[in-house]
Amino acid sequence: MGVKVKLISGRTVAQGQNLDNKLSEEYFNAVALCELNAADMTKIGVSPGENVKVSTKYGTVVVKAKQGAGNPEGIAFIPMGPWANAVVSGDTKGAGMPQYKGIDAEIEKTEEQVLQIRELMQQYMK
Amino acid sequence: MQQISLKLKEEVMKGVAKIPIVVDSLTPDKLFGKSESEIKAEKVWWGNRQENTGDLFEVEVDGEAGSASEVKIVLDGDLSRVKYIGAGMTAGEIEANGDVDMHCGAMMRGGKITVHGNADCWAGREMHGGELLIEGDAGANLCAMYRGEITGMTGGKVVVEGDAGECVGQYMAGGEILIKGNVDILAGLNMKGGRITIEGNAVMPGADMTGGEIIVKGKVEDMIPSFRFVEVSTLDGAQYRKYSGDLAMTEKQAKGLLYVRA
Amino acid sequence: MVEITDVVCPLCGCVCDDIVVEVEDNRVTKVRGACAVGKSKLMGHGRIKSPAIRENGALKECSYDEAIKKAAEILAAARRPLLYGWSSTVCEATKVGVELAEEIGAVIDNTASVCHGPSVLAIQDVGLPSCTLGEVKNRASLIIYWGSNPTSAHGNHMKRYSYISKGYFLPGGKKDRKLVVVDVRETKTAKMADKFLRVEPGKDYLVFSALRAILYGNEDVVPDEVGGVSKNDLLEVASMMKETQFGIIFFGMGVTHSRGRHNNIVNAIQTTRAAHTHTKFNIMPMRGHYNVAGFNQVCTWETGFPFAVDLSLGYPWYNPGETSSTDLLIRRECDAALLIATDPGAHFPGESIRHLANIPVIQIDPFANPTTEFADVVIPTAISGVESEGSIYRMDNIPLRLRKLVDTEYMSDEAVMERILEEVRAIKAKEGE
Amino acid sequence: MVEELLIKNGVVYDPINGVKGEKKDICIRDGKIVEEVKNPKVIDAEGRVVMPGGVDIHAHIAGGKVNSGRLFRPEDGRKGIEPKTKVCRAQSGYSVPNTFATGYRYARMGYTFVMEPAMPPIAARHTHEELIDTPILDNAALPLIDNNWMTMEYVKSGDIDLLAAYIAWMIKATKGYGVKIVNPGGTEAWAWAKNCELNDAVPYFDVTPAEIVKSLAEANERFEMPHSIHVHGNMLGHPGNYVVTMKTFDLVKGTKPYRDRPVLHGTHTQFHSYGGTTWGDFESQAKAIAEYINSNEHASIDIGSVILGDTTTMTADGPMEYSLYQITGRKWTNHDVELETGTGITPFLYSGKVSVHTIQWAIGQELALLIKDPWKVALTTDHPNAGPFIGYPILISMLMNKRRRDESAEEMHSAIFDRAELPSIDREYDFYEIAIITRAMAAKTLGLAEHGKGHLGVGADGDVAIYDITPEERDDAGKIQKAFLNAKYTIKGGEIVVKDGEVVAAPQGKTFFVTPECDEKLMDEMMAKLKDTFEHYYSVSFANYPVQDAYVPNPYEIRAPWRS
Repeated sequence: MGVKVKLISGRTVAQGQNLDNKLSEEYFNAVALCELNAADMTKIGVSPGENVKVSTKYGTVVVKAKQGAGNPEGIAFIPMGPWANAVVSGDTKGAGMPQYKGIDAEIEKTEEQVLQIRELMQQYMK
Repeated sequence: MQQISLKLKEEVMKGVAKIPIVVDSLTPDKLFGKSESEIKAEKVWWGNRQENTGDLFEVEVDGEAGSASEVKIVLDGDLSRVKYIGAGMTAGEIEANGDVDMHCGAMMRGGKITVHGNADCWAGREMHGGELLIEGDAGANLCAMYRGEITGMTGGKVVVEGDAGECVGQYMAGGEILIKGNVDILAGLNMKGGRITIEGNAVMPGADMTGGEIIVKGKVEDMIPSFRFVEVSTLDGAQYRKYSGDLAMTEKQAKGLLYVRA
Repeated sequence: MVEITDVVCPLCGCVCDDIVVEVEDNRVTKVRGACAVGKSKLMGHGRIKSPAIRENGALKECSYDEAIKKAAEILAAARRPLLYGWSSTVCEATKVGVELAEEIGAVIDNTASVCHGPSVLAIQDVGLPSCTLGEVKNRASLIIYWGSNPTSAHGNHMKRYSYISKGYFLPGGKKDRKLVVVDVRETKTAKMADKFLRVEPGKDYLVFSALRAILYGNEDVVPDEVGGVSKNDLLEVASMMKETQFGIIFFGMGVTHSRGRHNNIVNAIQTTRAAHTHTKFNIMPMRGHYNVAGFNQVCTWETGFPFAVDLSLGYPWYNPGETSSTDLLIRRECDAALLIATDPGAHFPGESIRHLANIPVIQIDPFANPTTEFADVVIPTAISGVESEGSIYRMDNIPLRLRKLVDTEYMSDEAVMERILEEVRAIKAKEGE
Repeated sequence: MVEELLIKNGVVYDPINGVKGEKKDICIRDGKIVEEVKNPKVIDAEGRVVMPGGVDIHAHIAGGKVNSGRLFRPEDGRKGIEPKTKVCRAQSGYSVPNTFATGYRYARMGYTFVMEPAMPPIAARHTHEELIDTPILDNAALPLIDNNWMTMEYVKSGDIDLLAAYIAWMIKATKGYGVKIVNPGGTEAWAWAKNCELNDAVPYFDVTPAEIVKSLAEANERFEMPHSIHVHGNMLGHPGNYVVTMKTFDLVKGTKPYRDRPVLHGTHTQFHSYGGTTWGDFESQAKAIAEYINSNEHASIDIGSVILGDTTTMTADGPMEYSLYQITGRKWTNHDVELETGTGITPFLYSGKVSVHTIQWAIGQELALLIKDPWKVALTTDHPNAGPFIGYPILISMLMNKRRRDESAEEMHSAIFDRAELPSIDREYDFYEIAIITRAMAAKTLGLAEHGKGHLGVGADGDVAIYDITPEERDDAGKIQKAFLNAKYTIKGGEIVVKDGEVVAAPQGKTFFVTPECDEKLMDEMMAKLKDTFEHYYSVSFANYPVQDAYVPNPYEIRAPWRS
């Protein structure tokens, strides 16, 4: 069974280092992941490196689980990038700004594979 | 009475892109005294090009009008990308059958608009008078100000049968807003006059109020922490917790009143 | 080998301008003084080889002329085109962009739209008591990072300008300063703080209101706990704010991206104004890209408005929430898009990308990225600040000039924009006949 | 562009050449005024008023401060929107117009030169970038050099020569035109939320504003600078400040100018001519200031007259804008600039129903009317502080017509009758005097006359304004206002840029900048200290600081030799 969290997305050093290098494996490894608190990881029985499925009102995406040092229980962090954006809200509520942070999400362990960037983009082109 | 029927042609919104149409030129004030062919020739902006109203809408005119106040415009078709319906109108009536796009009733001074559906953001923006009835939900910034202004709605009456978005009545100085459903965050932000009544629930209402009153008949989530509880008072029979604020400003400025159902 | 000093870094809003690079046979081989992220940018990555046009699904290489012609045709025919990006290129390119937007009745918008756009809206509501970064370096004895994490996003910020730097009135550097961090997570930056406040996601607005009430002497109304922060902690931070001689709040997307958006920033600025009734207090957005501020400057002096400017009616109309890229795409308003020096494919919400993927898209960028996957015309350009020079504005709006470090065969962003504008005018002239 | 142009049958007002409303032909070849032309394009002025292109001595039209004003006032932006035309870019803004509107609207009023009077040195590139995008107008900008740490340190040590070397470097590095002073010492104090009066010590630097003004005047005259120091003194906008104003002017009475010009220009003097002790007993002291100017030769002023309505106030005088914001509670932007200066911006509404505003409205006009010699006065609104520049035609019609002034006064707060002089003043300007305060005086005071601005003598720039009014119609205030708002013709460098009030061409203007030439040894000594200052305290490197030539695409250099 999944755990309910508030989902945050944002910049990291590794993400920034690969800004101009997004089709690379380095970028994939830097960004296609979800930082969770240790307790939350135990709840869903996932260990670092295994895949988790992140579901919100706006979509679903599979990323690798990572233990986030600073993450309090109930808060998940995905680095800014296409994987995070597959599940954030585009509703700007008349302010022009999507909601990239503080989204209600459910996270569960999964055997599904993490999509590569090309596969992610293909989904939108349907 | 005269009725002008404008039905948006289907093909207009059929493309991959749904490009908005700006119809502030199609109000009772502006169409009064015009023949059907003159109305068809009225220019409206569709994206970055001007088109004849008659090329985008099927136009029918019934009856005679002695003044703009005797003109009723009925809009049909997919209106979800038709902006500025009734903007700046001073008299007459507009009825929109369906969801309408942004700025419906913006700068309105008189007359009545009825929306049989939802209204997108900025409905009733900087409204000065008249009536606006939205039977569905209203988007964000209902009856708010334009960016940078310090006055929003100054007069008139607005009723929303459904829910409303963020910042209802921001910088409101006068008039009345009734929301029968729930409102998103910060209803009555910077409010300085007038009244907002919310029959459903509200989140963080009344922030930076300096005047006017907000009545919440449902529950308040995330109450602004800078309001002062005054007393339990009775409004038409029901008990309310009365707060003054917003004391995130100086005591002198914080003259707003917030009533929350006890 | 040539050593070039005082190089201006074309990465983040810090725009460090004391970088030293070594160039050997027209390649940057060494970088000194930049942060990890800036260094990676200056050292360079794989490039788009050639201009290309998508033909039945696949990108087919072509000449600059063919790509530019195709781009011009798409834009001239469009009824609601969007010109988006502009934050990682120079002001000279932006100027041509604004002129093109006027010419074709487009909406022009930059990445502030999904970054510090809310900060701009807030400034339009209450203004911005602020300063240049050198003021912080020389005077600020209290530094507050609120919803911003420089250790990840602005590598040299603390070292050059704030907590760790030495200044005229603070020769001891961090020994003479206090650091407060407010965030939903205990970031690396938070770990350095003298005081860390962990706020619940989406509750920043409430915390600001409580702080203001305290700073205005209305602390009696503040409850014992606000947004996950105890009243005692708020009282402590408030008194730190009152006691400093010069305080500064640096805020980031932690506040602009969460519930409340621009109104969080309004409240942050109102908090600064409240603190200013006791002492000197300023506030500054941690702008992301090195020239995100520059676009807002140019767009403001040329159109009167800083971003999300709709020129479809011939005159500028500005209304983020309506004329901003995310709304235009999610509402499926656009029928064509020119994307320059940006990557919506990676940074826009999925819903927006879905529409982009279904309309003609022109991409102008030195590097292939997710956007390239659905772009219909791809035009590679020189890397500003490495292969071409030009004007940019730092996060505190200090204007600087990027340097050219190496030669290139690639056209500059400015040159490509100039050629597209020419072609568009030629097409319009024909239509006129 | 037309090679040759002949303007005939105009009634010409060209004060610098003593031409007082004579029917006179004006010949232009290759952009310059000449004796005669062979086969010119002919404009028949049909007896209309003809003047040199207008010269504005002080208007905030370009740079970070102006742009912050635009950025935070979309509500002002939407007031002035106009679609693009074949010639013109899209326009927006009323009190803070976009750069294109700024150029077009000035040109339509017959102006061809504007001085941007407050350029923060570290942001000089920004000012120049906006000037490049300001069409038609020739321009120049004054760097702020009074609150700079280096300035104050040299003032303290009394090294006037080194101070001169520093301002020489600053003016060169910023492609600037002269020395601007704004609330000397007070703006540095504002970095600590404090302010300074004329004889207070500046926190940590222990020099006084008085010493800063005196030293900068001395340093400025070390060179053959075209312009004197340009001074916005302490205590702007405070009741009773007229005393400070006269004391400030007195500081430089003994300073010798290098040529026949004042040693100090006191700008937007309306804001500095206040009597009373509070807003309660606030009153006009324009009379005292005017008498001072009448009885002294070392100081000139511009009036900074109020235009009623909403505007955007902006100045490097940070503390002043803060107190203004405290009065209105409206939005407030502040921008402290490291080691140099600051900025404050806040919207403001001047209402004829408010006693203080009414008196302010009177003071600007009183200064123009009570100062006997128009060569000592320039017409300004300190755009946009006392009102936008497009209000000039209103002011002109007021100065030329007492009846119009009286009618306006009747509509306003009664304070104008008991706490201002205006209703009791009968003087009316004539076209010749108007030509002086809108062109000739500014051109002379800025030292631009010998470089072709502000007059129609042979060799001058072919900048001409033809107004749709004849000398006989001088009593028609309404027509005067209309005529000066939309010129019949504006000719810039021999090219017709405005015809019948419409912009028909928008060429790029020239940027005038001064190169003070300083003794090498002094320069080296100063440079050692300067580089150390950059090394330790600036947030940008020395090498990236000076404005590159790319930012002055159409330069006009004026060399200012050292006076040995």
